[in-house]
Amino acid sequence: MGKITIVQAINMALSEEMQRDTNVVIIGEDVGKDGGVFRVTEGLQEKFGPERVVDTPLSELGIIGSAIGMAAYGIKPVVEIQFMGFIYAGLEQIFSHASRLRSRSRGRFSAPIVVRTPYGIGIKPPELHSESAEALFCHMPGVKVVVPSTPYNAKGLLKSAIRDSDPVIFLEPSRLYRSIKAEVPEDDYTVPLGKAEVYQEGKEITVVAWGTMLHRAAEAAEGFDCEIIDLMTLKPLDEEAILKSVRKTGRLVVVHEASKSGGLGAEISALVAEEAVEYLKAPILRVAGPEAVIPMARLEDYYMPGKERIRKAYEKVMLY
Amino acid sequence: MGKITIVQAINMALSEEMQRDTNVVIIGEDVGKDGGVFRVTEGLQEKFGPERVVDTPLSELGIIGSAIGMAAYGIKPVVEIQFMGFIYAGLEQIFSHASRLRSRSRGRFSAPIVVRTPYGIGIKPPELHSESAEALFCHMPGVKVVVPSTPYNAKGLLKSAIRDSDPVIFLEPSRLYRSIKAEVPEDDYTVPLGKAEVYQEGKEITVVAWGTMLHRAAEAAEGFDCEIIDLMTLKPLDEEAILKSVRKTGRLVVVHEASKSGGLGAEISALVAEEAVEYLKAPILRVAGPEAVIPMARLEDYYMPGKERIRKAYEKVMLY
Amino acid sequence: MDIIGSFDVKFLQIINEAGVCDAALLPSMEAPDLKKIFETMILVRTFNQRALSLQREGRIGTYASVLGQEASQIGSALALEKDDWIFPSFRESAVLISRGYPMWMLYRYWMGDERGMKAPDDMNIFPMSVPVGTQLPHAVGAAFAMKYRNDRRVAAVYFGDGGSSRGDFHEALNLAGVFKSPVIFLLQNNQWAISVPRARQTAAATLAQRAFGYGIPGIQVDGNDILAVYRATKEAADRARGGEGPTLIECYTYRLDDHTTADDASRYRRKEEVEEWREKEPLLRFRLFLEKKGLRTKEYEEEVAKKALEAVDKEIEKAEKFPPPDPADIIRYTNFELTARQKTELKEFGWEK
Amino acid sequence: MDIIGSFDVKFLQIINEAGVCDAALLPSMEAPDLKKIFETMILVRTFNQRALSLQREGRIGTYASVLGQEASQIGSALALEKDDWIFPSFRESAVLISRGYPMWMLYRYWMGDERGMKAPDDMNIFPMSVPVGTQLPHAVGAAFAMKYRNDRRVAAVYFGDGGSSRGDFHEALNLAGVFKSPVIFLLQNNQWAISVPRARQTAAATLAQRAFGYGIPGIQVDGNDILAVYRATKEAADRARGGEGPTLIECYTYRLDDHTTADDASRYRRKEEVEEWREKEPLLRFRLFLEKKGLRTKEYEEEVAKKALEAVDKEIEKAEKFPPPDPADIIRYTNFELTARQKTELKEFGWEK
Ligand SMILES: Cc1ncc(C[n+]2csc(CCOP(=O)(O)OP(=O)(O)O)c2C)c(N)n1
Ligand SMILES: Cc1ncc(C[n+]2csc(CCOP(=O)(O)OP(=O)(O)O)c2C)c(N)n1
Ligand SMILES: [Mg+2]
Ligand SMILES: [Mg+2]
Repeated sequence: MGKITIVQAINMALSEEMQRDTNVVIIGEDVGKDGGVFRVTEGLQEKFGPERVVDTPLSELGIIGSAIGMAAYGIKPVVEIQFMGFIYAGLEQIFSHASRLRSRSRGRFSAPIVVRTPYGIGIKPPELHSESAEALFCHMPGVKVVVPSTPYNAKGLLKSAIRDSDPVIFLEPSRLYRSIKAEVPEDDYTVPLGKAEVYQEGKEITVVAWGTMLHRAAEAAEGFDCEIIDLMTLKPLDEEAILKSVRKTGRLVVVHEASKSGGLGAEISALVAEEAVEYLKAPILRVAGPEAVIPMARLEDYYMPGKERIRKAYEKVMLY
Repeated sequence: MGKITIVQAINMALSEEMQRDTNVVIIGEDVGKDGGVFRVTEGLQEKFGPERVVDTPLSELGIIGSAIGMAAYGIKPVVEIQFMGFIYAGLEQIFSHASRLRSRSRGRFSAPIVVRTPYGIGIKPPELHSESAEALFCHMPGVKVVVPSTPYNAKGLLKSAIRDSDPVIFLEPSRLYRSIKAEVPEDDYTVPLGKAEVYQEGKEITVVAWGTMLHRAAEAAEGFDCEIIDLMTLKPLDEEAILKSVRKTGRLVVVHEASKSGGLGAEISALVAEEAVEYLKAPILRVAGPEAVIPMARLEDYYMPGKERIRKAYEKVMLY
Repeated sequence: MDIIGSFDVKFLQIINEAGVCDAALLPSMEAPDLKKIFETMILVRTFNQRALSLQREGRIGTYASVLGQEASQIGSALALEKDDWIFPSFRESAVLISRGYPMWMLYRYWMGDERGMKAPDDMNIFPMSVPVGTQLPHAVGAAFAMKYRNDRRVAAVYFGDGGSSRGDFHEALNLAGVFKSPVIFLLQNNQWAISVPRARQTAAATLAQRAFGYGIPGIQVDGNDILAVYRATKEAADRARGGEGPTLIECYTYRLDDHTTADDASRYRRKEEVEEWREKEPLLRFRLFLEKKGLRTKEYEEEVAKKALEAVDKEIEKAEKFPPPDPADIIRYTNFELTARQKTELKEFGWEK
Repeated sequence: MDIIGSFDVKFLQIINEAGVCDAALLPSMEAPDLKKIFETMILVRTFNQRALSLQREGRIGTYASVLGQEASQIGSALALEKDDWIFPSFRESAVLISRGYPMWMLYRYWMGDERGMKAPDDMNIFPMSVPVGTQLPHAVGAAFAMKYRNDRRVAAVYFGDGGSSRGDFHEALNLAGVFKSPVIFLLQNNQWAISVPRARQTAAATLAQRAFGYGIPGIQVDGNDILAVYRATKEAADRARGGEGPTLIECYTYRLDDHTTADDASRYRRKEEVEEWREKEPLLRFRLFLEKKGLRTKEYEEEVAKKALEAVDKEIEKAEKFPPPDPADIIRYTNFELTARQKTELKEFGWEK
């Protein structure tokens, strides 16, 4: 098999999981005949029928809310929200129900839904099509948050998410959807949730990133001895992986697209400031979006952390 | 005038602002005849009439969404959401609209609404009546987040919030509503947004807290030389106040009720790890709720950071 | 202008306030069925009265009384099958008790103990939903899954007139209509949402007429007439099981007590209104009906009351003797498996066994 | 069973597909008014066609065509007064152009420049709402404020059949009914929400009938009949100004183009359906009507087309010559005043002047 994109890898994961388990059902807007606005579910309705790949009304709250009931009943809904900017209508269902049903019923019920949504900056779309709001979900107990960065881990992580017993918010960096290609085994492999990966080994700077920013952070690393960690699961954090690396390098830079204030970079920084401060040789830097609304196409490139901004951070920590 | 509670101080602020500016309107569930479930708006409908103190259907999304239209038109809605756990239905309106209208319209329109809601743990209520989700709002650009801790600043901050040109989420610690009393001037004074206050001076540990936890942190400080900062405005952060104190003490403990992971403590810690790491003598500790759903009455006290947990943190940083 | 659609809103009553019934509409029920209904009503009322006094004594926390709504709740709950799924709001004690939910667990719940909401394995009863109206989509999803699995089951979801104002209501009914899901929307219109009267909740004359907007059947029933509620629910359930989709049932009833024990309804509603409704309350009417049927004797009633009180007292004892919850539970049920941080926290807080 | 309410759904058409009109329903309009309508339709169509080609040439970004919906948009927009407030979704170019919104700004917007949504000071036009349906409550709030201030104004909010499925729709209509706010809900039912056909959007036969559920008037109008849309909107506006509250108008029309330039509708809808609707499109019909009125001459039409093209070309030039936005704008408009962090960021990013 040739190299495939993340879109294709996710399609493959969905198809395989639907084949494997008749409980798996896809629901969302335009996921059926149209195959999704990014064509991620292309061909699946033909293969599995309209009972399993279900076009819905325009109803994010209703889709996520009913997925909770489906999951509690015992089927496995994989929800597609067309863009992350439209998940907000479903936040109450996620925060007040999906993430709490197990606790509220002391284990009698649970809502292991998967909510997939394209996310992040970089495709010059209309407003609210570039949200990078992962931090909201990372603060809420009871959900898992996953971001793939390559076709290989996209397939393996999504399969794990579908088999997981907790609700999983699966964020697909839309900028990477078709911009990277790689060989992806047709086997039934999984990539475990909750484990980060060392994307590139190094000795002097620990860099933590995910999704699109992982690749930017790696490009910017030329000339620096960076250990780059692909977080992959944003919640729960693989604390050990981060701490281990920082204890070695003594320097930490976190790179993300979202606004710096209260972004996930803060949690990673705080973890280190709490657990490994004595190893730090330099301030912990966060390269992130400014405290501002994510702009439309014309200004998009200015908002998103670029190679130069990332390199500056590497340079700065290396001054110490 | 005698000592009054936070409930009374807020009522006073509302009354004064309504007197001062006929544009100020209160809307929410049960705010009229009933005076609100905590009686914060008691007497206001009688004083200002049902056009200005408006009982609404059970409709958080609609209340917050229509407040945006009111504010854009030029009146000043002060929304009451009955408990913070019910604000989630309005998150899309806050995140996608209230906080972005100015940016989206490049200054032509804005939505300077005030959303007041009781928040936090400590009154042994039913489920979802103890939310402490301030971090969600602190991550979203364009809104301000305020938490009063005393009758005096409750009045002064709310008046500032009502006069502010940005949307303000005004979180009222329900545990403090009637548990502290103090003299509150009947004058028209304000307490500025964006400024923290040194609640207690000290030399060895900087403690940052807000709302209920401010008082806990202060009680726990006996025997320690703590400089306690009452944050008051959670967003935008008074970075200077925090950094100044940490540069002096070299130690930082942040105390909050919300789950530690991704809570506002992370941002405060990260700020210091970025700007003042060289002053740190000890790890930055966060005393916070566990990664779990806030429990109902029987387990509430276990969840909420107590004096002992806070003292342990003080002890620990003093080991360095 | 052409008329392209016409709708009638219907109202179902079987037993009127004088206890006189419309025999043509009477569900086929034998004496034991009727007695079971009566006994459930008494049991619920006893449970409820005791809950109110326990609250006053500080033995349970804030409690939401069902007084006045017994017909709407019990009538509908008894019309469903054992395997059907129930999605209650916080005011559905009567529904749960009708389904055999252990009363001691309900008391535990109102004591502020999550374990009270862990339904027994053989009861498909979701935890009570506190955020008003948010449970409706869950029922639609479960109903979707029932259909998907070809289980001939029904999902019944309870909510109030207040709940009908929330977006969740709209999206749930619309999705159910599109999916033709076997779900029954049991709107408990008790005329008040805390201090907000029905007329301020919406400008529509009835809530049943909302159904038209989703292309599904809707009906208003006399919610103080337990047989009318039973019949309407049964019909909706039969239709749902037959693949004909959802129904909205507006039970027109009244909240006779304060909103909860934390409320004081005299602040916002007239005493006379309450008194008027007290004369229409469901037990009064069902008693008259039983009397006319010759099923009501003084001894029988006394026996039922006594048994109910004994049963409830035993449940209270059980609830109060139940060991306190383990603080580790706070963390333990958040995720399926503990996260690294949760493990640390269990240790740090000294909650580990 | 008693019938406690009855509702009829009405349909308004004034000019039929053959261009024949029902004189009794015709709004009182002189030749110049009718010509203005026609000229606006041509201008909009020209704007739209040029937008589509600019997109193909990579000169603007993704664009949402209004082809087929001109009557629904222009007819309603022209029925409103200058001071009324408009709350558009992303497909309302025709509404904005009818109100005199600078076309170059619309092009800038579709080029991905927020400055295109800064309405001129004398136009109360909200920025287009991208999250579907979320703008409805804003209109209700503005209408509330109009009433509060005793301004005799109206808020008009535009949204689609898809938007009508969202909870925002429900809460907005319900609040408007309760508040009796002067708002007009202009539902553009163009039969599709991307690939989801109207019949899958809801099981209800019409969307107009939703109004009954909120106790407000609702009507379905032929959305390809510009005078019917005009009349219905005018009546609703008059009622609103007279203190009689909100109205739901379902404009029954059709999206003739792809959802946006990023879409390919041939994946999900039959060509024949589109062709059928093409025969009913609004301009065709209005032309026939004008012809019967003797207002349509070849020269006039050519003149109008030429002027429109010239106007649009000038606007495109203006849009393309407009200087690029300042990166500092990203931060500058977030809050009323810069926060400390924003100030730092402006410096750090080198965006400070
Ligand atoms: C979303 C939400 N908003 C507000 C509340 C606070 N609250 C609890 S019950 C209630 C009124 C509910 O009215 P209704 O739906 O008619 O049910 P009832 O209490 O009459 O049974 C309110 C406002 C809540 N629990 N959830
Ligand atoms: C809340 C939300 N969900 C999804 C989308 C993606 N999306 C954009 S337009 C559209 C369909 C809208 O249909 P309709 O409301 O009928 O308007 P139309 O496009 O037909 O004008 C969808 C799903 C969105 N913009 N907002
Ligand atoms: Mg009610
Ligand atoms: Mg449409």
